[in-house]
Amino acid sequence: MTLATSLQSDLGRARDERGEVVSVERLEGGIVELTVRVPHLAADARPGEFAQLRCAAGIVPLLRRPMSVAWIEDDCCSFVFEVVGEGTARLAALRGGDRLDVLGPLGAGFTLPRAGGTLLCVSGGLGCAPFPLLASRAVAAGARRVVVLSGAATAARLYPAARFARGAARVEVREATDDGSRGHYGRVTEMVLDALAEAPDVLAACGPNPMLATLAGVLERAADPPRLCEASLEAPMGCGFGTCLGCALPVRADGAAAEPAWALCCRDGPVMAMERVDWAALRALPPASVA
Amino acid sequence: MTLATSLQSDLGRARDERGEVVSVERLEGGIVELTVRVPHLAADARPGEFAQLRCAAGIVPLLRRPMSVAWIEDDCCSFVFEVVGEGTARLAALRGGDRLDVLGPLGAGFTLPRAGGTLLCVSGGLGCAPFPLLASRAVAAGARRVVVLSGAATAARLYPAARFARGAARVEVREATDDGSRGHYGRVTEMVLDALAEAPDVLAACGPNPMLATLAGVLERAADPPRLCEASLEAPMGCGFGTCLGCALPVRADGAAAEPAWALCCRDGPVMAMERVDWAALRALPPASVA
Amino acid sequence: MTIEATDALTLPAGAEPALDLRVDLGRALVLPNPIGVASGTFGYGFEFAHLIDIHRLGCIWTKGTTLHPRAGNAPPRVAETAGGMLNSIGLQNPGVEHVAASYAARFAAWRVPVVVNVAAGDVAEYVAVVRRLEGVAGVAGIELNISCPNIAHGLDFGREPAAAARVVEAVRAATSLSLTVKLSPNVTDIAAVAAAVESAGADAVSAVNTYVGMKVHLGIRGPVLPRGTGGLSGPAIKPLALAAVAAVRAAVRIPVVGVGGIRSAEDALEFFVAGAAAVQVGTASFADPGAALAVLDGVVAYARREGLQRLTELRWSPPPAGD
Amino acid sequence: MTIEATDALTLPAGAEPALDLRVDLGRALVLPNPIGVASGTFGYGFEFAHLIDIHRLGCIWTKGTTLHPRAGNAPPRVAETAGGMLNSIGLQNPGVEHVAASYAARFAAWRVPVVVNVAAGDVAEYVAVVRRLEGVAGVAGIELNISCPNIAHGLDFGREPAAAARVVEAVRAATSLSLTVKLSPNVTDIAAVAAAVESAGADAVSAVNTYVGMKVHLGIRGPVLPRGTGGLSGPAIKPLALAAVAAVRAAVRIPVVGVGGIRSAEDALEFFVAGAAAVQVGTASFADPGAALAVLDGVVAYARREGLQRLTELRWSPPPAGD
Ligand SMILES: Cc1cc2nc3c(=O)[nH]c(=O)nc-3n(C[C@H](O)[C@H](O)[C@H](O)COP(=O)(O)OP(=O)(O)OC[C@H]3O[C@@H](n4cnc5c(N)ncnc54)[C@H](O)[C@@H]3O)c2cc1C
Ligand SMILES: Cc1cc2nc3c(=O)[nH]c(=O)nc-3n(C[C@H](O)[C@H](O)[C@H](O)COP(=O)(O)OP(=O)(O)OC[C@H]3O[C@@H](n4cnc5c(N)ncnc54)[C@H](O)[C@@H]3O)c2cc1C
Ligand SMILES: Cc1cc2nc3c(=O)[nH]c(=O)nc-3n(C[C@H](O)[C@H](O)[C@H](O)COP(=O)(O)O)c2cc1C
Ligand SMILES: Cc1cc2nc3c(=O)[nH]c(=O)nc-3n(C[C@H](O)[C@H](O)[C@H](O)COP(=O)(O)O)c2cc1C
Ligand code: FES
Ligand code: FES
Repeated sequence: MTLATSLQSDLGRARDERGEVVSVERLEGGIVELTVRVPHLAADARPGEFAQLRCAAGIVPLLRRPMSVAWIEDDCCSFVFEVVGEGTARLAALRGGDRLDVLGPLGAGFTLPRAGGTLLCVSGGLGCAPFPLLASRAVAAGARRVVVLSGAATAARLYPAARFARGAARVEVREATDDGSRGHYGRVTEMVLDALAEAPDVLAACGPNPMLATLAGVLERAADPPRLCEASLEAPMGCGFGTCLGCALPVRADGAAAEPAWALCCRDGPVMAMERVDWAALRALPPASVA
Repeated sequence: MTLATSLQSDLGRARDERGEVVSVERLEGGIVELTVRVPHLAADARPGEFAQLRCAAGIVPLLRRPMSVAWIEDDCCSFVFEVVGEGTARLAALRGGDRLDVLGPLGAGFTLPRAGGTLLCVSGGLGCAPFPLLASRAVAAGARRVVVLSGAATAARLYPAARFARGAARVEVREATDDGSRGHYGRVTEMVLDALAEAPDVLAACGPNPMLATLAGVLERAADPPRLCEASLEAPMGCGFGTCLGCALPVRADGAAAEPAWALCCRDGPVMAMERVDWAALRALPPASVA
Repeated sequence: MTIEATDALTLPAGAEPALDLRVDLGRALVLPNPIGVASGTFGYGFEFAHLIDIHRLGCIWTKGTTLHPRAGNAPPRVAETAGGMLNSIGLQNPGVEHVAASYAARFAAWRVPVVVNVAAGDVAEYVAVVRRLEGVAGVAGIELNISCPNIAHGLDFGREPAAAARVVEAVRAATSLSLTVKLSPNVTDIAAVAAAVESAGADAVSAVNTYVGMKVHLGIRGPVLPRGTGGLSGPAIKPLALAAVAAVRAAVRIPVVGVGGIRSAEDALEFFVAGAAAVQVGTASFADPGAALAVLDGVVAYARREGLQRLTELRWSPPPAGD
Repeated sequence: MTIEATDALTLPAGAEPALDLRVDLGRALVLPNPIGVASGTFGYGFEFAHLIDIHRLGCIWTKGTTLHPRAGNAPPRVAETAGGMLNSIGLQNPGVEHVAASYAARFAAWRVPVVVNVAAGDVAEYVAVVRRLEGVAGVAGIELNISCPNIAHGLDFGREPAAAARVVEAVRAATSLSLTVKLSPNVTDIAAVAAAVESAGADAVSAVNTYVGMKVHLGIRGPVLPRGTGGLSGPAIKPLALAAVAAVRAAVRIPVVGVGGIRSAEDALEFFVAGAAAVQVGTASFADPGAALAVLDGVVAYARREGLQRLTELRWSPPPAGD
């Protein structure tokens, strides 16, 4: 049995900040980009880390909602999401000047490629969220090339390619849609093998857990996978900072332990080495595992 | 024992209407006047009747909030209130164009004076709400004179005198404040005896239950009280239309019954003949009886 | 009393197998559809008859009715809480004589079954009320309230399986009508009470009545409700009611009527998953008089979309117990 | 362990009589103030130590701690409901050995008392855990969790007065520390359980643990939580917890620690009115890590405004029972 409880949380950097909403942009396909003035988070957040957003002062919703930091500019952070329930509906209804409590940065983020290295990002749906920041930081850290594979159900729901790069050079976006309305006709994971042929040093993935599980299968079958493959995972969260123990995800047990092993998405993740995740167990979880 | 349960409710006129907010006016002293396009209610409501306003689609607040119909103009009704809790806060936050579910008209309203008669209105605080409509309808029905005694804690919280008359002739407003900042220095009920000297035919009162109980005492001691004295009472409401039996108010038992007798505020009231109310029992209720 | 499913709810012949919404509550009481309204939240139907089309409802469960008229408790009687409300009405009602002699004839003219909810302080009183309702046209069945928290001794029968069985046996012997027993959730083991009343002859159980709760008023440094506590209803209790329905469902074979916090079709469908055969919409009707009809429409639309023939297909089968 | 009220909470000499916030939980455990944090919602304090000034808290009640480490239940483990949340953590914890050998030394360095919440499957295990904590510096007291709904047999002891008394007697004999027993609200008569554990030697009781609840997922036509049910906490249960505290208060003389849905100073004050001697802030800390401190500040401000010397002055005395 592996116990996720440890004392090594990096909460030293987290702070609960009262932010000020700067803008709420509505993109095509229902995607929303919310920009908030949060100097502390803007100064401290790294790609793949997330924040807990308090969608309402009242009791609906009761808990905060986790959102990846999608972009940082000056003292503002942006979050990218779509309305799927009460919490995201409230976030989308915010207006410039409104206050928003933002707790972060939280969790473990992505590893940047070495200078001169290459990064392959695999994005499914709203899994796009962490990649603008990751791409720009990777380029800033000297990455030779960043390729983003971006998939969605249909063209309208693709995150706009230009928003991945946001002006950074050396960022290339390749698209896929389930209905073939733009780019590759099929799942984004089907484009991975080709991209691996370009021998990226680091692979970073984000999307629904089932998509990530599929990706893990592709990587297992790949002849020469990247030396580092990381994925940002999701779990329903009570607190977001390692206390409620609510966000368990199945990980491979050390050794031959018969008991299940769990990691905490909010502390050991959300970004985890893909080899650490027990993908079979993750697949077996009900879809409700993210409700 | 008197049972309030009867089949004689006048719900035939009530309808649940999806209104459209026309304006939300903020007066001095925190008073809010909310105007909603509700053709059915505007056509049917009589002075002293109320409507149940659905302050939110969600669960906070869970129940509707009762508001007297304060004014009718064309197909719009106005409500006058101040923010005392979640429900009124939500109503005050509405904006022109918002939708608002309005169920009404509900309850029993005020009796109009005969043509040529005179009406004395006694208003305490937000008890002003039903009087603009009552005054105008009384004048329209041929009342010779309408006197409004209007009291509040301090000048800023007095309902503006001009809003009682709204242009109608023959409406006179006399004010009182607890702190003497305007008009009579003291309670509005202290002005009643003088006004009774003018021999009004009908007295109509609205205000906090304790103020009404005080008024009842004044009237008992009066030499020659008006032939008809009515008051609009308050009780916390579950439904507003006579079903939940939640809005009981103590009334005088018929005969010598030892058991308590209750009337339903939403059906037998909110406007009741003052002689029917058991004022001693009403006074004995905790202030929480309106929470 | 049998009421056929209305045409609107049956697919044209030749199309897919029709959706059958009927719910058999025993002794010839068949509800035309599974969406009804909860006792105490719909009176005897007369007020709502002005506001909505009551004939589309699956059932009206009336206000708790006692042997003698009751004036009810001192106010305040209701208080709002987070996502819920407390009530302490104290069973204000005109008494069974008035219901049988005057109201029932009006029920008989309606196309919706009316089940009279019956409350009492002791076994003899329960029996007397039920006897008076026997053979009265317009009374489609009995719901035995052994669980009202707002009168003295109101909870006693519902709190203990043996006591519950005793009253149900006596009532069973006194009525030929369909008999549903309304369970109290304020117990250690609601499934045990359900099993006991099933053995005692109940045709169905309904779960749940309200939860004992308190609201405190800081100004008076005491409870808002004069009796201290009241019964909590509304969305706040929905998760508790769902757990209770699932537990009861696993313990009995008779139909379970689910109630607690339902305000949308989705809520109702969740109760069907948990094992309910029918549901009652309660507190939600106060804020939205049309709530039960909206629930019905939503449930039918869902069932059509999913190609269901009976709503029981939604039912979840719990895996065998274990750690 | 005695901790003095901080200066900030005491009026200057010569002013009105000082406000005394201390709460005596027996056996020399005196909380500096009555606002603490609930078991399972604050871990062992280490995460929150980064986020807030934990030294201002009245008490930290730790996560439920068992004899052996536990990995916890399969996910999902949490689900939101109307004004509440369900959890089914399954007592994930590192085991008492790790707590005693490693965490306790860190507790000892804090200026806030840390009471270890203890859970077990049988009496021997309870005794073994408590024994291991005896005499360990940094452990200020024991809170006995006889009411966890999320493990097999987790509720058994809390559901029956005699069973509860049995485990408390055994634990009492094994510890000299202040012993608080955390009561389950999922019972017919919580006051009877409270009275039984008082007789068995408890120094205090805390009420309440979570309510058994279920959330249904329509997509999978089954419960969201793999075990079917979980424990409901949050504002939705506040009225139920207040009623439970008032009932327990009337049945015992030992202090009652109130818990359930507290998110504001007003909520906490309501529990003092209902009879609590201290309170725990639980779920609210998830959405607002500073919730407990804000509650403390608000309670102190209120007490000052009202000229209280002790919060027990707020306590409501129920009138003698009757109809
Ligand atoms: C670490 C982390 C980072 C995240 N970053 C982002 C992001 O940058 N952009 C973004 O759009 N979303 C992100 N999510 C998911 C996001 O938190 C959920 O979509 C959000 O909590 C839903 O809240 P709601 O109240 O709107 O919906 P709810 O009412 O809570 O749920 C509505 C439906 O949404 C789905 N849902 C609920 N929670 C989740 C979840 N955690 N993941 C996926 N689906 C869910 C369920 O199917 C549910 O039925 C992140 C999640 C985690 C754990
Ligand atoms: C028939 C009727 C007609 C009414 N008409 C008007 C009107 O025209 N204008 C107006 O301002 N108010 C009116 N009221 C009172 C109004 O309904 C309440 O102020 C409102 O329900 C408070 O809702 P809330 O959610 O804002 O406050 P809540 O959160 O419910 O309560 C906040 C505080 O307000 C007080 N309060 C709550 N309910 C009432 C109540 N029914 N009466 C008095 N105080 C209360 C309590 O002290 C409580 O602590 C009327 C009440 C009734 C019964
Ligand atoms: C105001 C009110 C009065 C009630 N009266 C009764 C009653 O007389 N008999 C009864 O069995 N249940 C009564 N109930 C309980 C409801 O029938 C129902 O079981 C409970 O409210 C839970 O459902 P809900 O959350 O949908 O309201 C009453 C509930 C309310 C809110
Ligand atoms: C995620 C979570 C974990 C909990 N774990 C424990 C526990 O280990 N031991 C315990 O006695 N209570 C536990 N509880 C119950 C709380 O201590 C508290 O009794 C309950 O949540 C009600 O308070 P609240 O509404 O303020 O959260 C837990 C509650 C939650 C939400
Ligand atoms: S969300 Fe609470 S521990 Fe991860
Ligand atoms: S408010 Fe429901 S009966 Fe009057």
